[in-house]
Amino acid sequence: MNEFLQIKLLGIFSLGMNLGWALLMIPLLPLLGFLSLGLFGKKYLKQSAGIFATLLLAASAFLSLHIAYGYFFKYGKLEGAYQKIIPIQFTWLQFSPGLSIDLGILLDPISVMMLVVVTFISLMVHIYSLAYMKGEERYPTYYSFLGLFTFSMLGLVMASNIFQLYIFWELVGVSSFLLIGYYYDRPSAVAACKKAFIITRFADLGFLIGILILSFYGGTLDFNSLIEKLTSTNSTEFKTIASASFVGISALTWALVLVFIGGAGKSALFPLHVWLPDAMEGPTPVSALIHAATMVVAGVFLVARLFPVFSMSEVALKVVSIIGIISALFAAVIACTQTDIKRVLAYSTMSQIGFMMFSLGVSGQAGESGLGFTAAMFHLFTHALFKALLFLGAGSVIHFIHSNEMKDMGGLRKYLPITHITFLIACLAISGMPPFAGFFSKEEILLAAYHHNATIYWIALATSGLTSFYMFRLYFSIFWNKEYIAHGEVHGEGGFVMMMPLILLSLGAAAAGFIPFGHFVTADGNLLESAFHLQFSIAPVALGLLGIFTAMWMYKKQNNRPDTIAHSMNSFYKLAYHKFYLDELYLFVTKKILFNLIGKPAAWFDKNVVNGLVNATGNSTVFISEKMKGFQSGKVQQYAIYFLAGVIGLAVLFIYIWK
Amino acid sequence: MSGSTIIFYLLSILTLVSGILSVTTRKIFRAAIFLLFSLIGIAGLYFWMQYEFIAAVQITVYVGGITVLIIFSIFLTQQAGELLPKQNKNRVLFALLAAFCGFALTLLQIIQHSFNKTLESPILPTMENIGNQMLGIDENGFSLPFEVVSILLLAAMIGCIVIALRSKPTTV
Amino acid sequence: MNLTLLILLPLLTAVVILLMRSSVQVKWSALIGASAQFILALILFFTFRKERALGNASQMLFEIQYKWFPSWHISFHLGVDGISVAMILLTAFVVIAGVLVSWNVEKMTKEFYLLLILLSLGAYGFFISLDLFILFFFLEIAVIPKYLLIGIWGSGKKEYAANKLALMLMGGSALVLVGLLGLYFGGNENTFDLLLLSKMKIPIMVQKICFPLLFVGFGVFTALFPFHTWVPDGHSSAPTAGSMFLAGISMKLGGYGCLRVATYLMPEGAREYANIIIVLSTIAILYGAFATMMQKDLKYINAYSSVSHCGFVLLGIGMLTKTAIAGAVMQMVSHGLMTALFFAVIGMIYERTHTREVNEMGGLIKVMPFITTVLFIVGLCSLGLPGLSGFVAEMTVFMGSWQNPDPFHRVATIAACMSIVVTAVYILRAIGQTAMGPINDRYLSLQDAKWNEKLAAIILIAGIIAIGIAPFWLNDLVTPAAEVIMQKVAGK
Amino acid sequence: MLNDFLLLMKSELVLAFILFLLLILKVGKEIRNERLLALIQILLLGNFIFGFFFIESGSLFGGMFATNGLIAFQKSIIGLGIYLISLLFSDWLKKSEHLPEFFILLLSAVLGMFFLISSGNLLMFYLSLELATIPVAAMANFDLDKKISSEASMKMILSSALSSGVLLFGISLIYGVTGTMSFDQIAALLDGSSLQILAFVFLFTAFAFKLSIVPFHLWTADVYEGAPIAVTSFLSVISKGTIAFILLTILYKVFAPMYALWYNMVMLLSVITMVVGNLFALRQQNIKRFLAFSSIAQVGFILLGISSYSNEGTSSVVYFVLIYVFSNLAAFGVAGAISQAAGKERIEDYKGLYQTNPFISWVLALSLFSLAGIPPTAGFFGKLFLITAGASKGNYFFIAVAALNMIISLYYYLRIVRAVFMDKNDQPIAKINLDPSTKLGMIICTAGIILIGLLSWVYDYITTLSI
Amino acid sequence: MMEPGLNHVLFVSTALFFIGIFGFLTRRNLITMLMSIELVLNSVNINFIAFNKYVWPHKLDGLFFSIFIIAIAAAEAAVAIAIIINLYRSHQSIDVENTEDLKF
Repeated sequence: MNEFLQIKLLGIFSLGMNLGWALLMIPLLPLLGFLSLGLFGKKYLKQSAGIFATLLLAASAFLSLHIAYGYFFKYGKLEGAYQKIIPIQFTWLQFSPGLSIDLGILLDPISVMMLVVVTFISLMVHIYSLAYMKGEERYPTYYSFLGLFTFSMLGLVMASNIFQLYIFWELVGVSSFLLIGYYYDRPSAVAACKKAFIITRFADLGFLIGILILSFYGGTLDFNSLIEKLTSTNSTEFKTIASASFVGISALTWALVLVFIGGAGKSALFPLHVWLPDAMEGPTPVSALIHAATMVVAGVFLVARLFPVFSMSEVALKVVSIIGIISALFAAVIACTQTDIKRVLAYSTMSQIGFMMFSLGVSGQAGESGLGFTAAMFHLFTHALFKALLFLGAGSVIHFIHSNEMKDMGGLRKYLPITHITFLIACLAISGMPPFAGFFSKEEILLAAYHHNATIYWIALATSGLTSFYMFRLYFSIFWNKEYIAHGEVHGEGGFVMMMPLILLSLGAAAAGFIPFGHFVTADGNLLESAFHLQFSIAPVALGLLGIFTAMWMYKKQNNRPDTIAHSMNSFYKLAYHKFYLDELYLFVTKKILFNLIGKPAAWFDKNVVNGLVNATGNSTVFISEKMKGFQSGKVQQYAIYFLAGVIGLAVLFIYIWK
Repeated sequence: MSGSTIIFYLLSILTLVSGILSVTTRKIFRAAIFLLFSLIGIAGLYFWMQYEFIAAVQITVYVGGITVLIIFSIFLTQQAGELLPKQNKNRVLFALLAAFCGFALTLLQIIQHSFNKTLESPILPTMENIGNQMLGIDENGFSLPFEVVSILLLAAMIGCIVIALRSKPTTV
Repeated sequence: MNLTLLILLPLLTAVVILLMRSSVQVKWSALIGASAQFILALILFFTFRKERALGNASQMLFEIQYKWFPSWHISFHLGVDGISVAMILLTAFVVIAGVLVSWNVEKMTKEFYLLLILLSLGAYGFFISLDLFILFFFLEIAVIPKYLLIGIWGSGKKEYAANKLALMLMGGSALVLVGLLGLYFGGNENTFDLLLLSKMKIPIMVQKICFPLLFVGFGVFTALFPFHTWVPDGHSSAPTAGSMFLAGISMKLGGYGCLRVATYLMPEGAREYANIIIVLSTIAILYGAFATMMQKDLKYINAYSSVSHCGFVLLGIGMLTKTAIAGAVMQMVSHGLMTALFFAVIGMIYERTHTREVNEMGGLIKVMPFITTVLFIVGLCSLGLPGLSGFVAEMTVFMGSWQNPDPFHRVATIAACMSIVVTAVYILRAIGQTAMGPINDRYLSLQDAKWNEKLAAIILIAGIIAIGIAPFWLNDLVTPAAEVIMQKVAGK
Repeated sequence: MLNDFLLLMKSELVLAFILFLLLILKVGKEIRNERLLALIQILLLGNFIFGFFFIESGSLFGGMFATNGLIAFQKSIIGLGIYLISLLFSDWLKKSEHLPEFFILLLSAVLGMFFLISSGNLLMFYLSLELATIPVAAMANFDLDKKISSEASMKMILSSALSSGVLLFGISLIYGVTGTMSFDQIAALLDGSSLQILAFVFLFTAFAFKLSIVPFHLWTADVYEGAPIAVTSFLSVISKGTIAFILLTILYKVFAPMYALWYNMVMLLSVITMVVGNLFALRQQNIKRFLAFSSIAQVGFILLGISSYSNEGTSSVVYFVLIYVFSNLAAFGVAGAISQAAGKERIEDYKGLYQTNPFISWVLALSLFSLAGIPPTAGFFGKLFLITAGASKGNYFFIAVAALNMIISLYYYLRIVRAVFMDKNDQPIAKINLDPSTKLGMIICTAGIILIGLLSWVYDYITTLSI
Repeated sequence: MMEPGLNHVLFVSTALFFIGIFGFLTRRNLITMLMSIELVLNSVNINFIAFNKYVWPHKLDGLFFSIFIIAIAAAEAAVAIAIIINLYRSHQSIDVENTEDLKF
């Protein structure tokens, strides 16, 4: 306790000094970027901020690749199963013996995978932004925020302690807030960033209470021991948490559901998703990084991280899967009607995360039944690639056209050839077309769902059809449809700097599916050989193609088919177009209930009742004193009468009454 | 009923009745005269109790001094023959109440209390005894109070002179 | 380390200020004095750590005892434990920042700084005294400077606010006084000595009477619901440094008193009334937060949020677990730094825009990036962002509160947790309307922070971040002391 | 015997010497007021300093006169008080037509007070009480041109005559019951019969009247307002202090057997006095009247201390009076200086005073803080010790009332502070040129206000005396 | 009728005392108020003499007390009359109801 820093360098030496430092550098380099740019960027690094940050991140990305390579191929495995390694950990805040927030690094397949994803996507976004954000007034600020975000996200994925995860979870939230509100002078951006923060904050409340419950019963905040204690059915901790119940539901379920609420908030799952579309107010590369590839999957990551515990509670898993599938379908429907391209992408993100979630929900813990877990992680991985690509592509389009609205676009394939190709690859990938990455991951998800729950499977199937429809609706609307009429001078596609990330990501989106994911990431760390059934893929692929062709039919050429169709299902279309009025509902809740029914009365009560009482005390004292002044009448004889009354009164009192 | 009893009652009645009249009459001179009678009655009581010295002092100081002072001041401040202003009813009522309650209470306590008479031999209030003690400084001497009173009288005199012999006319 | 230095130094500073002629001299001597305090506090902190590391396990370190009114069994008894050291550090931070922030007070500069230094004197004395009499003495010393600061240099309905503050605080200390007398006569020996009293078995009846008196009395200082109404008016009318001292130091006197005097000396009483405390503080937390939501004046926002945040302090104390109490202390430190910074920023903004209405501002990032950055940091700290002190403190309180397994405590904890959402709402609202959004043309020519303001902000931010990033030092400081208190409460 | 006489009565003798010196000077050649005042100031300072030498205890005149260390200290306090009065109000005194007479009356009153606290006998008690009252009543009329001055004087002499009538009746009853006047003997002979209670009530009432305990206080404010400010301060500080001292003796020594009775009475009256005094002070506009009511409230606190019936009670009361001398005289000194220079006595006239007169503003503020009992001023210690002494009997309800009264009192004290420091005024009272001796007086008061509390040996000294 | 003793005398003195008080309370003229005070003081004197005579004849304390009271009464009356005369000069009246400038 007397040491300032109590670093337990567990195993650092056994793994070689380099690993520990490398690991530490991965998050610290972006942090360094954040600090140096935040403090001195304005003065000293006005021009070179981007390069500086990018270089830092490149180093970080390289290190994480190095770590990933080492973990997966060199030292991660022990007796055929990937181990959870904690090379660094120190006590950050000791609550009581055994209960402490430790900061540390936990290496296991999912965290290593996330390391790679986060650093890679972030690097891409950094590079892309070099061109995209050039000339912005707050260029260094932008990069410093990116650095902060990357740092927090890395901290989140490497967390070894549930509270550490919570800490970085919040940091991620705030950096997202900062980045969404980057264009601070736009009221809509300000509103969006506040909304995003508050809604995720609300969800975090659940997460926090969940942590409290878990920590109370588990007696620890450390992931490994928590999982260990709460998964062995004969440990006392498990017995108490499973037997303790509130409103008929066990404490374990409560805790997990609450934790899941936190995840749902950050991952924009129904009904906490309303912040995500608005979050598109941020710069587009930010959307690619945060609201597509990394932060929004934090919820998925959280559930995956605690998956062994989740698997102890069927109810909790059920909740996860139901919310997941609802979100998937719900978002897909809305996505078909939106006209802002970034919003479409946002809803598609939500839908895809729904996929991952229900995939986790239908998963089991060990062996074959753990397919859902692997699939979710796989989809997370591939989704990060192609969704980032989509957003960056959209960014390229927006960069060109200075608008987000579909109606301003059309026929851009000639002007933006590289963007066009890469965007198409991404669309195919997300639609699950073989052999692109999305195909493999989505196939696995559907398979897992199929084995587990038919309803979910069918809804998922339909949703994947819808996915390809709206994605290609987007694609055709941007690149085909009407001819683009340039106003004034037309500048071409962004330069090489902007295109390179697109190309790199499209390569990934095209090829990542062939990674044997089950070899690396599984629920129990053991190898999972996913059986691949060709006949199973027929239905989804066919549905996907159907979606593509429908979209082509409707949007390839400018025509009135979309309008007619929209007209024909008028009310439903309207409902979907208005995002099922959820925003309005939230607005109602906050404005009418929170502000008018609680806030206002509280303020009124304070001003009038509490304060009024205090003032009344003072005033009544003055009042009494005013009323009493008659005693001091100025008449000596009156005084004398009081005097005598006093004498007689005292005498009577003490002779007869108060003896 | 002995003569001394009769004398006592007569003196008491004189004292009390003229006392009452002194505080109720609306003619200020009469009030002063009644006060005089009452004081004389009290002096009579002292005689009756055989405290001749104090009776003499009473007559000298009160009857001869204070009353005269009062009458002079009445001359200075009062137009002759003017009736004293009436007091308001409430005040009279409350005063009567207070005085009566006080009287009843005090008298009750006095009557209920049995005074234990001392058993030591009495010292007679003769001139000799009084004179010795007045200037004595031992256990039963009263020279210190005597000095104090003299300072008080001196101070009172100076005070009276300063206040009463004001030269300038009133402004405020 | 001689603790009397902590009292003598401000005294010396005050004398020097009195002797100075020009306002520049006054300012510099105040600054030098405040810096000396700051250094002294740091020295105290490090020597304290060193002593502890060397294994000095006595409850109070650096004890000294001078005779003072021996016939009343009063002694000038000083000593510190971890909690006191934490509070002293807080005071030193706030004092130096307050002195810096008020650099351009031109009206009666000498008096202004004199009062500031006197206030700090009261606070230091309060935190280091181990005798309840001198504790009370220093508690009251701190009241009148506040009154004058608000009344003379304040704004708005300052006289009303100053009066209200002085009277309510005096009311609180009157209750404290009665409670202290109860302790004095209630134990088996007439003494005001804290350590002696703590070893005594104070009769249950006395505890039952004196605990609420003391707790409410000190609670008034800490904005215990419903005795918090001085907070909004007082804070909003006070000059910048006044608000900083008021919220940063003065409100902590109450929390410290609740803990050190009420709870520590009367554990049975504390257990008896714990539930009431919890209910009241939970109400304060939520109610303060909701009331903040409706405020439009920046100072009112911070004032009401202080009600809410100080609720955590009392909640932590009421929860009666070691962690919760440690959390309460951390929350005191954290809130002290944070709210002082917040008021400093509000002062800076007000000085430039001449308004505190959030509706009239907007887009200030553009012209004053430094100030708005500080505003962001302080806002985020207030809503409990990890990496800043607020998070650490609140989480410790929650963790500690949660250790009580019964539904009552659970519900209270959850209700208190809910405030983090409401806090986010009002903080973001305030920040959004002030710093973000389109800028008003008339603000375009405003200047960013000057050196003194920057320095003040940086000092406070350093404190906030030091706790936020590395809470273990504070925890190491506070927890053993909290454990001592808890052992007494638990009846060991 | 003569030695004893000289040593034991030395304070009285010195005072009498000064008194006669003044008389002779008055009779002799006309001396300019300034010179005379300077002489008087020096003499009074000498008197005060001399009070600390040759302190012995013993009794004279068959127990009529008794003295000891504590009594000597009490006399020193009084001596200090009159010295301060002679300094603080020198402006007014210099302009007075009757300066020597004023001091003759003042000193004879002080002599009365000395005898009063030294009295060991009801007769001496009564006589010196009158000696301490009648000259003051005459002094109250010393603003001869003012209507209110004579009104005040009239009210004072008539009310005090009535109260001494009641007192005398009480004394006569006690004499009738016990057959003795001597304090020592009375105590042994009291048994608490109802006639004794009645007698005690009569007797106590006189104290209540002089100390202005509610409901016997009504004369106080009128007299204070009307009398010249020097007399007011004398009445409010020195006269009250003296009565408190002798009350201690009477209650603790003479009526010790009836402790249970007078404890209740004192407590009850203490609370009523505090509350009523505070409530009236709340709405006063005239500073003298305001201070009158505030002093009534202070008396409530003194009663609280007295009620403890212990050495702590004695020492805390004496200590409080000492502090009260400094605090209240400082306040009166400022009020007097302003009244003399600007002719203003209303609180609202004090607005903005700080801008023009920072020194006296601080003196006033400090004295008010001390009266309100705010640390680090001495008043804090004084009040706190009184309350602590009062609490020693465990009557917390009364203590709580007392503590809450401190808040009300703070409110009205702050009202003046607020007027002086905060309120704006277009025409504040112009810069006042203080007489050097006035300034000296204020500095002494300020020093006393700050130091008496912090230097704990003052209190310890009193404690050692009061055993 | 009984043989008069202590209680009889005390009755007289008490009655006189309260007669004086009554006068003090009801008389509006300042001089008559002063006269009432004299009655009060005299009643006390009777008390002292009576107690001295009937209960404690072994010393002359009561007697001396009365003597001093008489002296004081004289001094008091003198000062009071001086004050009253001064008041009369400034107020042109010695009606107590006219002297109430100082109040509240």
